[in-house]
Amino acid sequence: MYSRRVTNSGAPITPDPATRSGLPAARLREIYRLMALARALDERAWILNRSGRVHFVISAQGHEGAEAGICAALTPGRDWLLPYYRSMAAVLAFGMTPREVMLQQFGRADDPGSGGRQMPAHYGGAAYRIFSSSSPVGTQALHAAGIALASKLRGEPQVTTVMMGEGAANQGDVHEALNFAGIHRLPMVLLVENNGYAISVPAEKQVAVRDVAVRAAGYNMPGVIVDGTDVLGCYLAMRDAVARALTGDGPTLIEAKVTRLTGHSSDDQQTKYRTEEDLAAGRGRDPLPAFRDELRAAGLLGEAEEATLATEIRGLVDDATDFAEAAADPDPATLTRHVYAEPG
Amino acid sequence: MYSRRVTNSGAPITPDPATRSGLPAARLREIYRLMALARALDERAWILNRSGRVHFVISAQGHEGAEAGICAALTPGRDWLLPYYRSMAAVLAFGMTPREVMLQQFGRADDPGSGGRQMPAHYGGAAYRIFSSSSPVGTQALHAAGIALASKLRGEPQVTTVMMGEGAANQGDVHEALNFAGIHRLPMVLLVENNGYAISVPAEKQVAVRDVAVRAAGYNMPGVIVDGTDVLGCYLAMRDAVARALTGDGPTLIEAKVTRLTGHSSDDQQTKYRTEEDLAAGRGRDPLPAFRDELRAAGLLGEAEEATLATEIRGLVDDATDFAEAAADPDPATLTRHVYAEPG
Amino acid sequence: MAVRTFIEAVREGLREEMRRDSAVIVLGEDVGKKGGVFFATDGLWAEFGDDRVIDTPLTESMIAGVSIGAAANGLRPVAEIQFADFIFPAMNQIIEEAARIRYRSNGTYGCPITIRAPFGAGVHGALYHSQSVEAFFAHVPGLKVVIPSTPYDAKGLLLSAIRDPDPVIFLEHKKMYRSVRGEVPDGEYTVPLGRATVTREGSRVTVVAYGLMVHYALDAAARVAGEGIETEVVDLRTIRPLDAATVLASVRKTGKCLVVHEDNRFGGFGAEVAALVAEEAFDYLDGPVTRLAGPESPAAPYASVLEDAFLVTPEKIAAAIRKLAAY
Amino acid sequence: MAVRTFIEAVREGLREEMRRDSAVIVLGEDVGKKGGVFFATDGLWAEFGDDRVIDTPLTESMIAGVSIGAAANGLRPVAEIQFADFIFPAMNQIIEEAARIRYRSNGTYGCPITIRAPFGAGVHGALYHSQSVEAFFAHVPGLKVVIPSTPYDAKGLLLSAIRDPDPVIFLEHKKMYRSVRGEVPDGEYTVPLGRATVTREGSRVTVVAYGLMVHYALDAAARVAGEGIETEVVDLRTIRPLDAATVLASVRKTGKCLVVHEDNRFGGFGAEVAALVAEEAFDYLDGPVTRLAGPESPAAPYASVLEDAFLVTPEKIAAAIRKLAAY
Ligand SMILES: Cc1ncc(C[n+]2csc(CCOP(=O)(O)OP(=O)(O)O)c2C)c(N)n1
Ligand SMILES: Cc1ncc(C[n+]2csc(CCOP(=O)(O)OP(=O)(O)O)c2C)c(N)n1
Ligand SMILES: [Mg+2]
Ligand SMILES: [Mg+2]
Repeated sequence: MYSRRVTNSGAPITPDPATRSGLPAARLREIYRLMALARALDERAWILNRSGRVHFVISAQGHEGAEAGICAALTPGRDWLLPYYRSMAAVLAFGMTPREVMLQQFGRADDPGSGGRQMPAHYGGAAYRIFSSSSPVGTQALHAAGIALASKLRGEPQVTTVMMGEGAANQGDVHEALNFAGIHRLPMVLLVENNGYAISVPAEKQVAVRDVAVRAAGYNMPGVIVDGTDVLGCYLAMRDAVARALTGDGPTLIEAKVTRLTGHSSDDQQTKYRTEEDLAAGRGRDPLPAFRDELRAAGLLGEAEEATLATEIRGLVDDATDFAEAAADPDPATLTRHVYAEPG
Repeated sequence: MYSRRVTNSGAPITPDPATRSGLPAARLREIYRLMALARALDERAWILNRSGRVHFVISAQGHEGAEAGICAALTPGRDWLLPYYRSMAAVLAFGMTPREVMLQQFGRADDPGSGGRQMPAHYGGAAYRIFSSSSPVGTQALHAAGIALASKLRGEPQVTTVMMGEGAANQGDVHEALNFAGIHRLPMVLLVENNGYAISVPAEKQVAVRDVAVRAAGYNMPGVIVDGTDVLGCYLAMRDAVARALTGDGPTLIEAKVTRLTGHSSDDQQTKYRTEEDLAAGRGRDPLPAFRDELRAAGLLGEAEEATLATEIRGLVDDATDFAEAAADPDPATLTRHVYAEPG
Repeated sequence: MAVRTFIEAVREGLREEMRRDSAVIVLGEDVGKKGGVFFATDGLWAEFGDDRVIDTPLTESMIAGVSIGAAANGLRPVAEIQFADFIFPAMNQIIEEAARIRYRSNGTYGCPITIRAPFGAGVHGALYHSQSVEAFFAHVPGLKVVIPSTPYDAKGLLLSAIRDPDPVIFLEHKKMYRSVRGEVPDGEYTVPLGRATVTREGSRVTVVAYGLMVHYALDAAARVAGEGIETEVVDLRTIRPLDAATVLASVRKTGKCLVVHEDNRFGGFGAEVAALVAEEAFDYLDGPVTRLAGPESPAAPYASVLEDAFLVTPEKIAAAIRKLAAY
Repeated sequence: MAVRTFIEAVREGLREEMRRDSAVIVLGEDVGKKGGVFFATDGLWAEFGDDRVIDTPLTESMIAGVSIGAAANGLRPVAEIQFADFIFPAMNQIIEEAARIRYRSNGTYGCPITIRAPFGAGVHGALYHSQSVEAFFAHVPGLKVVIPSTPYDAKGLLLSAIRDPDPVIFLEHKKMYRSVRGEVPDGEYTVPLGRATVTREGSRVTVVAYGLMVHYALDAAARVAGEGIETEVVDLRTIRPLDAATVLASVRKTGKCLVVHEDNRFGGFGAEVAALVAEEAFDYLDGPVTRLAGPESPAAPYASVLEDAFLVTPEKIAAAIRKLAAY
């Protein structure tokens, strides 16, 4: 319902993006910029890893479209975000800077989420209402429900969005969170980014159904399936979900069909368990060129703008990298600080 | 689909029970006998509790119809049962004797499930393929999936049935079990006995949906709703589920709408949280008289038979009570035995 | 000052703190209309309503996880786990999440939640309504673990726990709920977390205990007093952080230490106390640090004869004191 | 006899046992085609297929719970928890179910499952890929907890664990996977559960350790040997049941005991060893039973400087030995 209609030839026949989304051209370009920036930071992280300058990368490549579209319907500052390790685009949308992203990637003292204590891509930022994320998957669904419960009890108009993969969605905690959210009609959205794999395990071996979204009916909430390469489709689905949340109509489960363009992480060789056809099909579902072409076709993105944007982003990524690489490590003397609240 | 069609007056207009179920009259009377026996044992347990002879009772009254109907489609000796504390009718159907039920109620050394180590109604019986049950609710769903997995891997025609309340069904373990069972098409049936309460918490505060059965769609299995006062409707639903299980078509979730005729347990006063109307409505949904009337109406149960049956059951309950009350307590010297396997 | 049962003190503490601070909510199974299976929350739902007294689904991980999120967004949740035996589904949320949020966020997020749970044997609860779970939580940096032994401490420590900026596991021995009474001041007062107290002074043997075992230790101390054995009883009250100074001061005085708990001995909390004393008071010890604990079986069986055999009793404690005193 | 890495020994043990006993299955996340994130199960899926090497959903409670059921119906499941840090969602199934099934059924049902999990820090795994979890399980009656330190023991103990009629938690320190090599006989042999071994004989100080810390203790012992301190190193190998006799015999000989582990100290497994020694070898002690353990922070932080500060090292162990020897 939210997805781009296509001709038999596969070419989109939707109205132009601005009309379809009701978003001004500048905003659409911002969304594209966010995706391109996330991609560029992610690609740089891999280079840093392969050249031995960072220990670990877990990548957002292929997931940026869904997250950028979803976040375009949210209000940073007002709303809460519970990201996961592929939420690079989302945390940028919520205000995290490229420098902060790189500080986290390098594990420096000024990493806003953990001060260098957590692995890369374990985002958090109190200044942005991005809750601290951990590694055990799925737990954040319950935190989101708790945050949304507090919003509801205080009558505060506030939407809480929690993100995870389709594998994580099978954890008992997610079932319990959706049940609680459904009962209390909480202002919350669960975004399941279904890339078809949990590391090496294909969806058919870890999810009993093709579409995680069908589970929403078991919790008395709408379950919406969107195409993660259709950025504005994701936006429109989220716009409705946000409206429901703010008007007391309760939670929504949105499943975005995305692709994982890289191995699970820098420690994983996906060629060991994925066929070349499968990988090629994945590459064909890259949201970045898809959205770029959409804007181009609508004359919203010209060669000049693309060139300027590319230069700007290169500059931002270089700056963030140099800044973070030169930044100070945590002080070993702080090893046992903040286990408990500190006096004063 | 399985339920008795009713006229506007509410009177059933189904064919006679034998025709409807395809079960011979003798078998139908057996099912009734099982329900009546379970009820009588349960009522006796309350008397023993109120007279201070047993510490605790957790009652099956109101749940017997669903369990008797379900178990009528199973093959004790071949199939596995994972009961819960309201599964008195089910464990009797699987072969447990009234004496054994009472030994468990009194916590005697010869209690087949735990040798007096577990609370009443924590059933188990290796001789009957009744797996050992614990108190933490919902955990048994995963054990059932594991048992069914072993049956499947060995190619053994064997159905595993696991029972629990609607409250327990919200536990993460149940979600994980259904997901695994759905993926592997396991020969397993989950019976959710929905009595509308988890102790004092009404279903609307603990289950986001009216019908737990709708969740089955999220695990790629049929979800069937049956009326727990319609014993044969339960039987017919289970007959189909067993057929699916044995032909490799995978698991089924059956939700039986039942009523809890007593407080949650002998420690609970349900009048504190249930209205008189609610309680009266519950009493109106007692499966025992409903099935009795069905058999009477079809001429399958005459006054003479009822009288004989009543006498037989009273005798069995008296015998079981006297036997169990006189039976030996566990030997305190065995306190730390069977923590680990014992040599030999 | 009114005399109250242990459970009344808990209830009073909850009610007063909810009146004082509108951010405090109570959530758990049957905590609403029913008032909890032990009635710890009786009357709260009537006074504070559905929003602040939440009957949850039968899902412990949800109870802990939702509390964590609600605390991150400004509330002060007090969760009830109906029986400590049922806290295990919430282990991941408590240990991996609640306990680590402050550390992993480098102090930028906290987790001010209190999780109450009745524990312990002696009420025919059998294997799954009798367990002691303190050792699992006492080991975890980031958690605080409180186990009061008197109505006065129960209320005062509960208020401190609710106001504490970090997650507190608050364990109540269910056998004390109605059997233990004591004076409880009306109105607001707190007992600080992390402070043990010497409940009885003595010179020959130190007995370290918490919760119900403190009462049994006092009973045992009275029994052996007649025999001229002066026993000092230390009530830990909080087991994490442990008040090492009070324990060590006592043992340095008596030279003998007996640690008592109902939980099984191997890897139980008594091991930490014994190891601490053995290392820090080595030069003062006139006898081996001794542990008296429940048997190595999973909680108390149902049959009364088995449960009786399982329980740590004043008699057993007295015998252990005599043995140690005679060393 | 071939020289193998630790992980190769684990893999070989699994393969040989699966060939020997068709009831043995392996299940866990990514154990199939990928062969596990550390390749412990590499090649098993190709040899034994989908039925016996099962890639599970990302659900640890399911992994443990399904193993319990499968074992009840005749299989011998060997479950892999991808990282020990992720075992907490399975706590309820492991502690409340697996550990208690035999006891609660009065011996009529058993639970012959093995749960393997890589644990420990030192590989930049940060807070959630570095944890030590042994203390939680060592406390639980009904469980056995095995922590090998050599490839030889890894294979021999794994075979014993799989064949054991009770649930075994089998913990592998991930830093040893490729860094530790040793001779491993081809074919079938077992190392009995519950037996410690004296890895180095000495007269002045006993160091009790397990897993990676055994190697660090031996390194430290070599360092102080030059200074005339003869250190005895006891490798526990199984921490529940604990081989108290071997530990006590060593301490009664040396009179000094240092317990080492990477897990944080408070309520850690070292407390049990220290408490045991302090009580059972009291008359033989010439110095305080000492514990050297990880700091009271939730596992190892990511930044190398912090991780390095966190780790227990041979240097730290040597320093502790010197201090104790000098006592
Ligand atoms: C509780 C838990 N178990 C295992 C892991 C290890 N692990 C990290 S990511 C991952 C796969 C996640 O797959 P999915 O949820 O689909 O997200 P994706 O990586 O595909 O975006 C696994 C198994 C973990 N982090 N947490
Ligand atoms: C994990 C766990 N939490 C709490 C309890 C305490 N408890 C026992 S029965 C029960 C309610 C169960 O309700 P439901 O599942 O609907 O079954 P019913 O009793 O209604 O048949 C609760 C909360 C428990 N046994 N296990
Ligand atoms: Mg995925
Ligand atoms: Mg119910």
